[in-house]
Amino acid sequence: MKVEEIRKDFPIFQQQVNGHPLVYLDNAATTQRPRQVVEAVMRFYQDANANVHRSVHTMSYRATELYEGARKKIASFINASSWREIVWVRGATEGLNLLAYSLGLYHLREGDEIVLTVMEHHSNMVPWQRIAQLKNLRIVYAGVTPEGRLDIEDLKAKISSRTRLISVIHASNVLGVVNPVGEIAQLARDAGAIFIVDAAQSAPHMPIDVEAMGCDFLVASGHKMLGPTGIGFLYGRRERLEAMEPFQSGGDMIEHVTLEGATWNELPWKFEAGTPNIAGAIGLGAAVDYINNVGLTDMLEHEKELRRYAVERIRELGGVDIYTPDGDDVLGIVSFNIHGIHPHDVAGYLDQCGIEVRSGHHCTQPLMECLRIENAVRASFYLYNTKEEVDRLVEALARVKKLFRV
Amino acid sequence: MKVEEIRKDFPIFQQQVNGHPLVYLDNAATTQRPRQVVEAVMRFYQDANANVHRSVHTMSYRATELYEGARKKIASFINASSWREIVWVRGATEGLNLLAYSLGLYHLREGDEIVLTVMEHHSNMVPWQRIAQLKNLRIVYAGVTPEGRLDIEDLKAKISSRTRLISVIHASNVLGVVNPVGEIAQLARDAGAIFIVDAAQSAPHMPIDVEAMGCDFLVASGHKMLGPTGIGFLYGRRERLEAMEPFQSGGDMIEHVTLEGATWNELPWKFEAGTPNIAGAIGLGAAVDYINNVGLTDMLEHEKELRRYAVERIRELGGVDIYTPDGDDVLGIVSFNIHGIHPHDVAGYLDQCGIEVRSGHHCTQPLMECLRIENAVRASFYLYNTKEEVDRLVEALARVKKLFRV
Amino acid sequence: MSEYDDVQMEYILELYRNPRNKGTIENPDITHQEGNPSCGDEIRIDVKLDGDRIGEIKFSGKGCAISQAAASILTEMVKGKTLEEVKKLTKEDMLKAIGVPLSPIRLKCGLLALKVLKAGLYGIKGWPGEEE
Amino acid sequence: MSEYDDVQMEYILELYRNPRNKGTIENPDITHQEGNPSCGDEIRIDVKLDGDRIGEIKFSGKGCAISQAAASILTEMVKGKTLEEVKKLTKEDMLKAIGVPLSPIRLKCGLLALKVLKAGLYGIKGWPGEEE
Ligand SMILES: Cc1ncc(COP(=O)(O)O)c(C=O)c1O
Ligand SMILES: Cc1ncc(COP(=O)(O)O)c(C=O)c1O
Repeated sequence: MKVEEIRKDFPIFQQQVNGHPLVYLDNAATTQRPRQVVEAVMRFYQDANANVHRSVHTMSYRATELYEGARKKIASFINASSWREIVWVRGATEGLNLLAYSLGLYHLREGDEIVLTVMEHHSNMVPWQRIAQLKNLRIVYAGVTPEGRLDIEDLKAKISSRTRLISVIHASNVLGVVNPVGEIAQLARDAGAIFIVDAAQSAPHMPIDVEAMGCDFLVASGHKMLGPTGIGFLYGRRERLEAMEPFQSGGDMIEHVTLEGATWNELPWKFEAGTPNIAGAIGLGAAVDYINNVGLTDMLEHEKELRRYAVERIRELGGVDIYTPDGDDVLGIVSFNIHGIHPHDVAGYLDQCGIEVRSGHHCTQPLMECLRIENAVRASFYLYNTKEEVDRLVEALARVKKLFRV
Repeated sequence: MKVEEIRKDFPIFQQQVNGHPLVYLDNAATTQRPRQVVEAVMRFYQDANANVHRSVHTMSYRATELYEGARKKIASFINASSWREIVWVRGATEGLNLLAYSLGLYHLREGDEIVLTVMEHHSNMVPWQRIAQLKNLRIVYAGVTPEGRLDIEDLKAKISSRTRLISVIHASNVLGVVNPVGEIAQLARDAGAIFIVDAAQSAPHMPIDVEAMGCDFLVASGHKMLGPTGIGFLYGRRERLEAMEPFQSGGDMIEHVTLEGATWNELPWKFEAGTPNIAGAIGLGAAVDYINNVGLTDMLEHEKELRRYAVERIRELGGVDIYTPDGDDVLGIVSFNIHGIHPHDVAGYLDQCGIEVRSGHHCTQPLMECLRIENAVRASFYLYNTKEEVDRLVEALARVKKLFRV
Repeated sequence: MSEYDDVQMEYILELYRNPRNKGTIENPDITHQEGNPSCGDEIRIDVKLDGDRIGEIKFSGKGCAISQAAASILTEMVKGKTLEEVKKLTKEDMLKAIGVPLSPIRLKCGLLALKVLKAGLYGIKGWPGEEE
Repeated sequence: MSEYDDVQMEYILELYRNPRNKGTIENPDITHQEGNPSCGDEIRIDVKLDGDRIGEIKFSGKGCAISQAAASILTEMVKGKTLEEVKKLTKEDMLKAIGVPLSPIRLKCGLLALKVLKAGLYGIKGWPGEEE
């Protein structure tokens, strides 16, 4: 993989931040966009800008072709059996809310149980908590092992005859570990439960095959995979989507409306109410093209290598806790704390050096509680990061330790 | 207003469509974007691209400043008393779904009545129908008068002691008429009902003052007012928003999360779950700047003038039904049918001439039923349209009449 | 050249104003109705089988000149054909039968009748050829 | 020059490690706790009034060096002041009292204590000066 060539596609790396060349290591929050993505968005606005589906005119036709073409790219990116199984949403959060509302309000019943894990992002926890409260459902959580992996035995123990739904983070945004979703899919099938995968952190970094995985639903966010903000996708197995009630309603998703009620459009439009983020979808299609061109497998190897190198060098500093486990099942994320320095102070200092990392609870307060911390520093890598950038990170960490006399 | 100058800001008008210069008259579906908007989006991606709120680093700070700055522009655009009353949504449809879910699930009770009108867009009808079914609410509809205006006497008659919510389209996307929302706000207050205004078709074209109007909530879509796709806003009176339960949940909208439940962030973030459409919000801010620069009052006069001219000339053709009433309370929209030609055939022919209009039911099937039609042709104007374009429209209509021998 | 060419239009208009096989069948073996939600056009097709062949076929519904003319053409075309033969009919076959070149935006109008017929006969959903 | 300048840091660090007025008050007249949801920092301030003046004041909670140092500085600063005087304290007053120039991303850390105090005393929500 030619990282130097790749970096040329990202004009943002010509920036200085606080007087230093930008080192962007907050990719698990959101990634940068290559010019190919921004240009696809611009081209849409300049050549084909119109609303989709509704109007009998050439502009609308062009917009619809681009928009539905992008959907097909997503379908093949995750090996869905049809583009009808891809629903555009704002991001992973909206995808999970769609599922919580539609399944929760219409398909789950009092006493039904939902299995989650304590390492879920708030987006895969709070929507279920709220629907559980409305409908008197019960949520049970599988724990994590001391070394920071999903406790699969605990998850098995949490599945009961009342389990109707299992929803699991594919790759943890804090620990970086990839959970064994294929195995969990089998457990779900055995239990007759719906299985949902939160792929917000995996889809950008590793090949996904929903057919092989055997999940019923999967969500991801475009802005975490080189795409624009405000767009993401929900994959749903066709039979599941057919049987499911819509989430939002309004224009486009209807077949026929009277004052008394309405019938629904075909898949996937049944789940897409109102004018969608057309430019966003087209941009995400371009992002997927970009990723396919580079090659996910190479990207993954590169990011894991950066993680291994970073973990090694950070560990050498001494006086650090690293929460990310070691292993080949861990993506390009390292979360850590330096003894005696609050993570915000670390992040704030790094920022002064032009190095952007995340500090905080990473929208995973329950996981933080498990790890017995309040928050942590996180560096997360993507295709355009380099070993030299890791070196700059580590050198800055050494300086902040000196500054804080720890 | 210097239309020729304005047109230079819209590169799309350099296009040919089917061999003719583009005449874009489908503005009620979506508008074109000036380069200032597209450039604001690009600049964000190139200079400040990061996630908002969450990270302690300069990139994130820049993104947050731009994003929250755009919110303030919206607040002053509609004269909200605080930026905390502006919630970003995908568009009017999501705004109305947010209200239907949050108010419907948590605040309305069996037997409560909702007053709508038969001229609502599906987006302000179907969400209420669905929540009414879930919660056993009753929906009543105010009708339209024969000349195509809201029947305000009928609306008064539909308000009862059980009325809890009134939701009304501000300007009809088919008829172009502006409804007397100030008067309805007073009726709602007298009835102790929540009052919602669907401003999708008004906010882009006429000054809005939510304080003077006296509504509780108001929604609009960015893509109908020169902004990007995938972004819009919900205004909510502060006390209402404070008292209301969130809609979607997940990252950003929480204060504290445990395995048992969560508490909510401050306004407006309580209603914004997950990574928002940051670039979209910034682009919509730029669109509002553009509109403010041109001046809404001048725009409105220009568009009304085009409507008057178009109605006059279309009427002269003979053999047409025009559904848009005459009057100063009508925006730049004209909906019509030519006797003996299906509206799709009209729109299809116009498209061959490079003229883009909409044909169909315009997401208002119940209104179509009222008008005793299935669908109609609609031409809708915006600041960049000209009288010459209306002439081209009318000449093409004359030709299609000849072709169809009517 | 397009569907709005004067001569081409003549042909479409003639079928629009005087369609073949317009109407309904009492006690049909197969009846199916479907619309195009984005425009409101709807077509219903009734079929009476003759063994494994299309015996009688009628269409009803509403729509633009092109969708109605296409329904007329399709019903003429499949009369007497076996179900196997009809199943093999492609999007391209239909467009060829219409004869008039359609601009991309009108393809759905031209293909609606075929979509309805296939959905009625075999439960095939979606526009022909669109599913992969 | 910034909060990470060596000399400046000395001052912040000293207050972070040895804050003044850290703790809680039994039976306080006013107690208020608030956090910064985006980072998880939380500060609680307890006040015992002396007429219309701040008598005793203590803070507790958790957070970064800057938020903790700022809380220490603020509590020192307002002790003995009247409620009217405290109400007039602006964002700028607070930043000046901190002395160390904060980069924009750390403003919230530096202002959290003032926010909590104002919310506790007057129910003023939001960051000072941010509301219009
Ligand atoms: C694992 C995981 N799930 C869900 C989300 C939510 O994604 P978004 O904010 O794009 O909706 C994130 C990102 O913050 C994440 O890391
Ligand atoms: C009056 C009215 N309300 C609501 C909508 C829905 O807007 P959107 O599709 O942007 O959500 C529209 C536009 O189609 C409209 O015209």
